[in-house]
Amino acid sequence: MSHPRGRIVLLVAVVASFAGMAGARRSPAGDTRQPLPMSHKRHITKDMKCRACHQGVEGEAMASFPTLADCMDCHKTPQGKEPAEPEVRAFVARGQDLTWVRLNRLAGHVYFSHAAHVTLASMKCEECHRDMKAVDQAPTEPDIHAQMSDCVACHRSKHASLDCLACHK
Amino acid sequence: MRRFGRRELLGGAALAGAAVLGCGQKKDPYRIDKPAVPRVPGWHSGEERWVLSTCALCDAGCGIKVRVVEGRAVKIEGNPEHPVNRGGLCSRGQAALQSLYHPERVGSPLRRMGSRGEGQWKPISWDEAIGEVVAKLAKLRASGHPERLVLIDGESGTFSRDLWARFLLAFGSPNHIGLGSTRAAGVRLANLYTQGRYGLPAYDLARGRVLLAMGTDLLESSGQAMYFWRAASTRRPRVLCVSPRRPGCRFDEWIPIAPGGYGALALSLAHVLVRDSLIDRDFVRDHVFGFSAWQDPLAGEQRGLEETVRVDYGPDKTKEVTDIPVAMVERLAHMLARQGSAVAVSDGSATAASNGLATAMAISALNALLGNLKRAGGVRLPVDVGVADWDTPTADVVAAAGNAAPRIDGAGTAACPLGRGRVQAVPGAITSAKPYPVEALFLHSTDPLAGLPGRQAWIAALHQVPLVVSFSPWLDDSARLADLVLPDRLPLEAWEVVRVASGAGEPVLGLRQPVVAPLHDTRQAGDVIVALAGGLGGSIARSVPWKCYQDAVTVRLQGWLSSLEDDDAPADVQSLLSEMKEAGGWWRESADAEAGPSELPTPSGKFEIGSQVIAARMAKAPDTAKESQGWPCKGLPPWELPRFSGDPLQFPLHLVPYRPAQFVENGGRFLSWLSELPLVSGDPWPLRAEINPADAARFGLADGDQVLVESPIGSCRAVAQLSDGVGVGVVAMALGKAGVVDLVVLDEDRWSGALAWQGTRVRVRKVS
Amino acid sequence: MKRAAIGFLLALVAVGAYAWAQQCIHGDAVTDLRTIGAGGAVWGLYVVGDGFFASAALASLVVACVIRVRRSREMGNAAQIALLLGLAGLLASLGCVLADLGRPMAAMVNLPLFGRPRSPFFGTFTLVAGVSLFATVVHLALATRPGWAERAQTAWLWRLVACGWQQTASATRRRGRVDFWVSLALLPLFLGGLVILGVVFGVRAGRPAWQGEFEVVTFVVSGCAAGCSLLALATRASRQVSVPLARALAGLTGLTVLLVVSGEILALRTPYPSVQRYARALLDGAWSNLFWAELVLFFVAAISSLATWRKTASVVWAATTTLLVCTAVFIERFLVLVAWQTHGLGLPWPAGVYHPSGVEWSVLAGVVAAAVLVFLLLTKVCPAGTAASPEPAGPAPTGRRLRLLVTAACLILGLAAAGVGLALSAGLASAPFLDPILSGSPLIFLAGLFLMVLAPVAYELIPERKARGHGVSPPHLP
Amino acid sequence: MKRGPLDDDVRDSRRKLLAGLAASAAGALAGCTRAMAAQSTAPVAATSGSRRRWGLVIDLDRCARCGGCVVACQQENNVAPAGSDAAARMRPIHWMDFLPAAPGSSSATPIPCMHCEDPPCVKVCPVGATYKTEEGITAQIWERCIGCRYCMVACPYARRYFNWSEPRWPGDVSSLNPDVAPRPRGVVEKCTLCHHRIRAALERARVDEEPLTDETLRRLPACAQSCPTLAITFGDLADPESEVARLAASPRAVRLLPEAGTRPKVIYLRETK
Repeated sequence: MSHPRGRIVLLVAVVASFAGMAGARRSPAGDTRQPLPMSHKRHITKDMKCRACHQGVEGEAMASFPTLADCMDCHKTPQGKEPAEPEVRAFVARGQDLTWVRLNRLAGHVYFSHAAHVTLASMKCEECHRDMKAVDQAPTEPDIHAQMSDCVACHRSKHASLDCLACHK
Repeated sequence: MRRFGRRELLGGAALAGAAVLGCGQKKDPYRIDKPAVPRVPGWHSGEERWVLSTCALCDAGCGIKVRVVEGRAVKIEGNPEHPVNRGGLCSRGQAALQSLYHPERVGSPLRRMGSRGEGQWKPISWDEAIGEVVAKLAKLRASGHPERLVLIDGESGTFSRDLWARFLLAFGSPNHIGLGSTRAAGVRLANLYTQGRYGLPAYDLARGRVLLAMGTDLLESSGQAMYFWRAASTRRPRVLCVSPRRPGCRFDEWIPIAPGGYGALALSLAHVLVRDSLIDRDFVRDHVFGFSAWQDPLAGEQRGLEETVRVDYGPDKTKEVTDIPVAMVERLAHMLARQGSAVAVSDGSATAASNGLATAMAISALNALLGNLKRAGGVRLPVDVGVADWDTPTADVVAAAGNAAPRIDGAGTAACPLGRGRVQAVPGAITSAKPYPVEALFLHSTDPLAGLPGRQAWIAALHQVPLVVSFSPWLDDSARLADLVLPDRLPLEAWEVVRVASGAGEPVLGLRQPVVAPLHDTRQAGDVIVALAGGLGGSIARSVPWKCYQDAVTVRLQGWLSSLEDDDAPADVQSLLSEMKEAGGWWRESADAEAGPSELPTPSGKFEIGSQVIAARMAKAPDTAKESQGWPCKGLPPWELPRFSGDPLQFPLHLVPYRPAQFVENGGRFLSWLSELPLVSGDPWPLRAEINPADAARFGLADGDQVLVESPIGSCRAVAQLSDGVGVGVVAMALGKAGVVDLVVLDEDRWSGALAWQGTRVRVRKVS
Repeated sequence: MKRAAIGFLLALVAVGAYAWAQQCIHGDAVTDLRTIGAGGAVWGLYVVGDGFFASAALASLVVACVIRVRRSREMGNAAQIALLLGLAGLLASLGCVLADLGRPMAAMVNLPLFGRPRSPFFGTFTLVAGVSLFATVVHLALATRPGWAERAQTAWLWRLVACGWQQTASATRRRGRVDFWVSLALLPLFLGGLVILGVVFGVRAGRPAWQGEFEVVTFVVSGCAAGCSLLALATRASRQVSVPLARALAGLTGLTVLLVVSGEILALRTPYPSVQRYARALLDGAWSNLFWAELVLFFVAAISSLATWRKTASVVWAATTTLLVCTAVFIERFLVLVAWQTHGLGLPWPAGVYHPSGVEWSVLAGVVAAAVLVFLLLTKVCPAGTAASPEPAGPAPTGRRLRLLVTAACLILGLAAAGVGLALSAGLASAPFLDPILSGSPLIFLAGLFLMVLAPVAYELIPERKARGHGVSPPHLP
Repeated sequence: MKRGPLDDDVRDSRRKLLAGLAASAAGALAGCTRAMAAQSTAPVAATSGSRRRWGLVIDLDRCARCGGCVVACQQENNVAPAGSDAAARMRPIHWMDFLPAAPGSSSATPIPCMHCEDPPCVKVCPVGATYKTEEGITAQIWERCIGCRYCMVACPYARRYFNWSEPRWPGDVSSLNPDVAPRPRGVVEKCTLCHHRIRAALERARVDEEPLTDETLRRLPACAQSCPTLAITFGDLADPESEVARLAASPRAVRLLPEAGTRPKVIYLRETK
C-alpha cells in the first residue's frame, strides 16, 4: 500500500475545500465601472459630511446616492483643479443621468436601515464601512463583508434587538 | 492485502472535519432566482413616492394612491381623502397593478396578416397605423357615408368618451354606442322618466335605517357598491336583499325571488302600503305626480298608481310571479313604512329582464310612496360636477347628413322607443346591413365577444366589417378578429379626467395621471383621436384642434373653471391641475341632503310615478308600432310578466348570471388575483354552476360533479356547486369567466333596450 | 428467479429515483398534496410511509431486544433477522422523511444546528432516525463480531468490525454480558421511539386530547403488529422459529381491530363537530371504502395469523398474512393521518381530497425496494450473530478496571453531554423566542447519546491485559 | 490464555479504530464550533422592554366580503398568484383567506393568521423557523424552514401555506414590494401582520421623535388599510386605550376555536341580528 498517495489525496482535498470557502467569500463584483472617477478623499478633505451626498443616511433605510442635481449644487461652477472634474458637467450637457453602481448588496431576506443605525444607534459610518478618507478613486469593490454572526455580535454587545424579525423580512 | 492503517483513519477523519468546516462556511444557502429588487435603471436611488390617481376598474371612480419605488408601481391603496372611498379599496382596484405588468400586453400597434382571426400579426409604427385608419375614414367621408363608422365605447364618464363623441359629431356618425344597455340601463332610465335626470340615483345609506336591495349588484359589485361599503363603516342600515341568489356580501335577510319578479314584488309592496295607509300622504300629495288618475293632453285618461296596484297587484296575485308568500310581502311593507328612512334600491341585476324599465320604475315609485326623496336616509338625485363640454364642434355638410342618419342600434326608433342604446343589436344590424352597411368598427375599452351574449353573431359581424380597429391593451377575443390593434395605455400610464357619479352625492372630478412611465409603445385613445382628427383635416381638425389629449383636457377644464362661481376655486387651470394631481381629483363637500324636496326637472316638477315624458313620446309614436308592441299607452309603469327564452319543459331551470365581487367588466379574467379570490371555496378557477340541493336531487347531481349547462343557444361545462344560497329552480353562474355569456339568449326590454341577462332557461346534466 | 426479483427491485429503485428527481425539479406540486383548508392534505403517502416503516422497524427492534434479554437460544437467529429488519425499516423511514421534506438540504444543515426538543419531530429525528439507527448498527456489529472475525482475512472492512476479537472464554463471556445489557438498555429507547412516533401522528392541536392519546395506543399496537408480521415472514422464509411471533401477531392484530373499532365509536360519540366529521368520513363518507377495507383486512389477518401458528404453515401462507397485516396497518396510518386533514378540521373549511399521485407511489415503491434490497444484502453479508449465552466458567478477565472506567466514562460523559445538549437545545438560558445560546446543541445531544451507545463498544474493544510474550507473536495469516 | 490466530493483527487495528474515532470526533467538533460561531444568535440580554401585543379585530357586521383585504395582502407581501396551471392552481396562497362560514357569521369570513398567544405551530417546528416575537407576532423565518409542514398540520386554523412550486409572477417581478422577501419553493409562509410596516412605523416614529399613536396604527397592515368598511382594526391589545383593546372588550367579541386553547390575538366581532 502506498502511503504517499493517500497523503497527497488528503492534502489536495483539504486545500480544495479551503479554496472553495475562500471563493465563496468573494462577491462577484467583476469589472464594475462607476460613471465618474469621483474621489471620496477629496470631498472629505473639503470637510464634507457623508450625509451631504448620501442623503437618506439619517432618515431612511437606504443611504441613497447623489443624483446629478445634488452634484450640481456645488459643481455648477468648476471646483478644484482635477482634470476629471468637468466631467460631471458634461453629464448635464449630454442630458445623461448619473447612475452609480451600488456595490454593497443585502441578501434578499435582510432588512437594514441606515436610519436605525446612524440616527437611533448613533453609529459612525466607519463602524461598518471602511475609512473613505483614504479612498481616492470611485470604489469598485464592496467594502462590507458582514455575515449574520457579525450583525448578531454587534447587536448583542449594544443590547439591540435580537428578534429575527428585527432584521429579516 | 490492503491493511487498514492509522494513517487512513486519521486522513479520513481530517477529511470529514474539513467537509464539516466547509459546510459551516457555506454562505447564503437561501437563494431565490428572483431578487426582491430587480436591477432596473435608477434602482440605486432608493427613491419612493406615492402618486394619486383614480381607479378605472369600475364606474365607482375611487381615489387611489400608488406606491412607486424606483419607477415601478408596487402597491395600490385607497386615497384616504377621497370622498368616494375614503381610503378603502376593493379587490378590483388593487388588481389594476397586475394589468399594468401583464405579460400579454400588446407592445405596439399590430396589423393583421393573413385572414381574419388567423392570429398572424405584424407590429407597425403608430404613424403607419394612424395613416391606415385615416385613409379609410377619409374614404368614408368622401363617399358621403360617415355614419358607416361605428364606435362601441365601454367607458363612461371619462373625458376620452366625451372626446370620442365630439370626434364622431364632427366626423358625422351618430353611432357612438355605449354599453349602458348591458348594465343598469333600466335604473338610469327610470331615474330619467320619474325624476328627470339620467343616471344612477344616490342613496343616503349612512343615515338610512333599512335598505331593501332588489338584486345583488348594488351590494356586491356595481360601481355603487363602494359607497354602500363606506356607509357600512359608520352605521350599516338593515339590509334586506331580494334576489334569486343569496348575496356574497353582508346582509341581514335574504328573500329569494323568482327571476324577473322584482317589479311585481315592488307593486304588491305598494299595494300593501296603499291598502294599509302606510304611505307618506303629505309627500305624495305635494311632490308626486301620477298617484291618482290624471288626464294626459295627448294620451287621454290615465289610471293612477293607486288604482293600478289596488286592482292588479295584491300580494296574493303576484305570488305566482315572485314566489314570495303574502305574509312576507306584508311584513316587508310594514317594515319599510315603520322605519322612517327606508329605501328601496334596484340595480343592474334586478332590471336585467324583459320588463327591466318597468321594474326599475316600480321600485323607484316605492321610494316616492314612502316619501324618501331628498331627506335624511333617502334617495337623492344623481349629481354631476357639471363640467361643461368643449365649445360646440363644427359639423360640415357631410357630417350633418351623417349625423341625421338613424342609429345602427335603433335607439330612439320604434325598436327601442325609450332607451338610449342597445349594443346587443349591433351585430344583427351589421350582418343584415340594415339600415346601412358598416364600413368601420372601433372597439374602445370593450371586448364584446367575451363580455356580451351572442358570440357567434359578433364573430359573423366582425368578419363582415372591412375595418375593425381594437384599442384593447391585450389581444382579447375581439381584438383577435380585428384588422388593427392600437393598444391603449393602461389607466396607470395615462392622463384622464373622470366625471364620477358618486353614490354619496358629492360632485367629484377624478384625475388619472401617469404613475409610471409607459411600459410599451402604446398610445392613449385620446391621443389617437387627436391624431385621427389631424389626419382627416378640415372641419374635423378644427373641432379637435389640440396637439395632444392632455391639451384637450386642459382646455376643457379651463372653460369649466371660468364658469365656476366658487370663491375657493383655483385661480387658473395650471393651479387647478396641480391641485388635482396632489389630491387625485377635485370635489366639493357633500351637497346639502336635508333640504326638502325641491322642483325636479320633470314636466310636472314632481316625482312622476306616471311619466308624462313616456306618455307623450308614446302618443307621438306611429300607431302601428303601438299596436304591434301592445303598448298600453299609459305613463304608468307598464309592468308585464317577464319573458324567458327556452321551453320550460326542456329547459326547466332559470339561468341567473351574476356579477361577483371581483367582476371586472373588461379584461378582469386576465387578472389572476381576481380569478383566485377565495370567495368561493376550493379551486377558484373552474366555472361553477350553483344550484339548490333540491334541484340537484331532482337532476341527480352531486357537489363537485362535472356538469353541462345547456341553454337553447349554447352550452358550457361547469362544476356543480350545491348551495342553499340559490333559490329553487335557479342556476346561478358568475360572469367574468368564459362560457357563461354564451348561454344567454339575446333578448331585451323592448321599451328601454335593456339586455335581459336573466331571461334564459337552461338545463343541467351530469357529464363525465 | 432470484435474479429476476433482484432486477425488479433495482428497477423499482430506479423508478423511485427518477420520480424523486422529478419532485426535486418541479417541486412538491407533482404530488397530490395540497394546503390544509384549501381542500387537501399536507402530509400524505410519504409521512404515512415514514410512520409505517419506522414503527414496524422499532417494533422489530423491540422484539430483537426482548429475545436477547431473555437469552433465548432457539430464537437467536430470529433476533438477528429482527435487527436487520429494523435497520432496513429505519432506512426506509428515513427515505420517506427525506422525500417529504420541502428542503432536504436545508434540513440537513438546520436540524443539527437549531433542532428544538419541544417539537415531537426532534425526537423523531434524533431518537428514531439518529440514535436508533446508530444503536442498531452498533448492536448488530457487536452481536456479529465472532462471525466477522472468521471472515476477517478476506477484507479489511470485516477486520475493522472484528478488531480485537478473541476466541477466548472470557471474551465470549464479556460478549454475552455486553449483549444482555445493550439489549436491555436499548429496549426503552426503541419503545420510546415508538411512542414519540405515535405522538407525532396521534396528538394534534385543535382536537380533544383524549382522542389523540387513544390513537397513540392504536399506533403503537398496530406498529407492533406490522413489525411482528414482517419478522414472522422473514423468520419463516429463513426456516427459523416463528411460532411465538405468529402467536403475538394474532394477539396484536386482534387488539388493533378492537382499538380501531372502539376509537371510531368513541369519535362518533364526541360532542366535537370536527371529530364527528372525521368519524363520519370514515364510517360512511369519503374514506369509508378504505376504512371498511382496513377492518376486513385486519379481521382476515387475525384469523390467518392463527393459522400460521401451526408449524406446518407454508411460506406463502405467511407471506399472505404479512401482506394483509401490512396493508391494513398502512391503511390505518393513512386514514389517521389523511382523513383527519381532509375532514377533521376544527373550522368549517370545505372537505379536502387526496389521491396520491404517480410520483408519490413511485417514490414510495423505490424506497420500499431499496429497503428490501438493503435487507437482502445484509442477510447475505452479515454472519449469524451469536446469542448471548450463560456465562461460562473460566478465569476472571484481566484489565477490567480500565475497561470499566472507560465504559463508565463513556456512559457518564455521554449522559452529561446529552443532558447539556438537550437543555441547550430546549432554549435553556436563552430568551424563549430566540435560538439556543449555542447553535449545534442538538449535535451535542446526539453526540452524547452516541457516546452512550459507544460505551459497550469500549467495553468490548479495550484489550485485556497482555500476557507476557503474547504481544510479539506474529499474526497468523493464511 | 488461548489466543486466536488473528489476535495481534486485529488488536492492532482496534487501537487504530479508537484513534480514528477520536480524530473524527475532533474534526467534527471543530467544524461544529466554526458553524456555531457563524450561526449563533443567542442573546446576552433580551432587549427593548416593550410588552406590546399586536392584534387585529375584524368586525363581521361591517365586513362586506369584497375581498379587498385578500388582494391587498397578496400585493403587499409578494404572494405569487397560483396561476391557471392545473397543478399549481389547486394550491393558492392566501395569507388572508375567506372561511366559507364561521361562528358568529352567516357568510364568508376573512381569516388571517390568528397570531395565537399560545401557538401550536411554534411548538412543533423542529428548527425554530417559526416563533413568537416579543411583540406577539407568530413569525416565520423562511430561510430557516425545512419544509416539513408539521406547523401546517398543527395549526387548528389552517392558516399556513406551503410553496408547492417555485413562485411565479405574471410578467416580470417589477411589481414586487422591496420590503418583503419573496419565498422560494419548499418553505412554509404565513401572515406576518405586515411586520415590515410595523417596523417601519416604529422606526419612523423614533427617527422623527414623535410618539406612535393608536390612530396611525389602526390601519397599518395592508388588509386593514384597504378595508372599505373599516372592518379590520389593528393595534396594541395590551394598551387599554387602544381601539383594538376597546373593541376586543365588546360583548360581540368572539375568538375562533376557543377550545383549542390557543388564545388568538385576532378577534372577531360577531354579526348582530
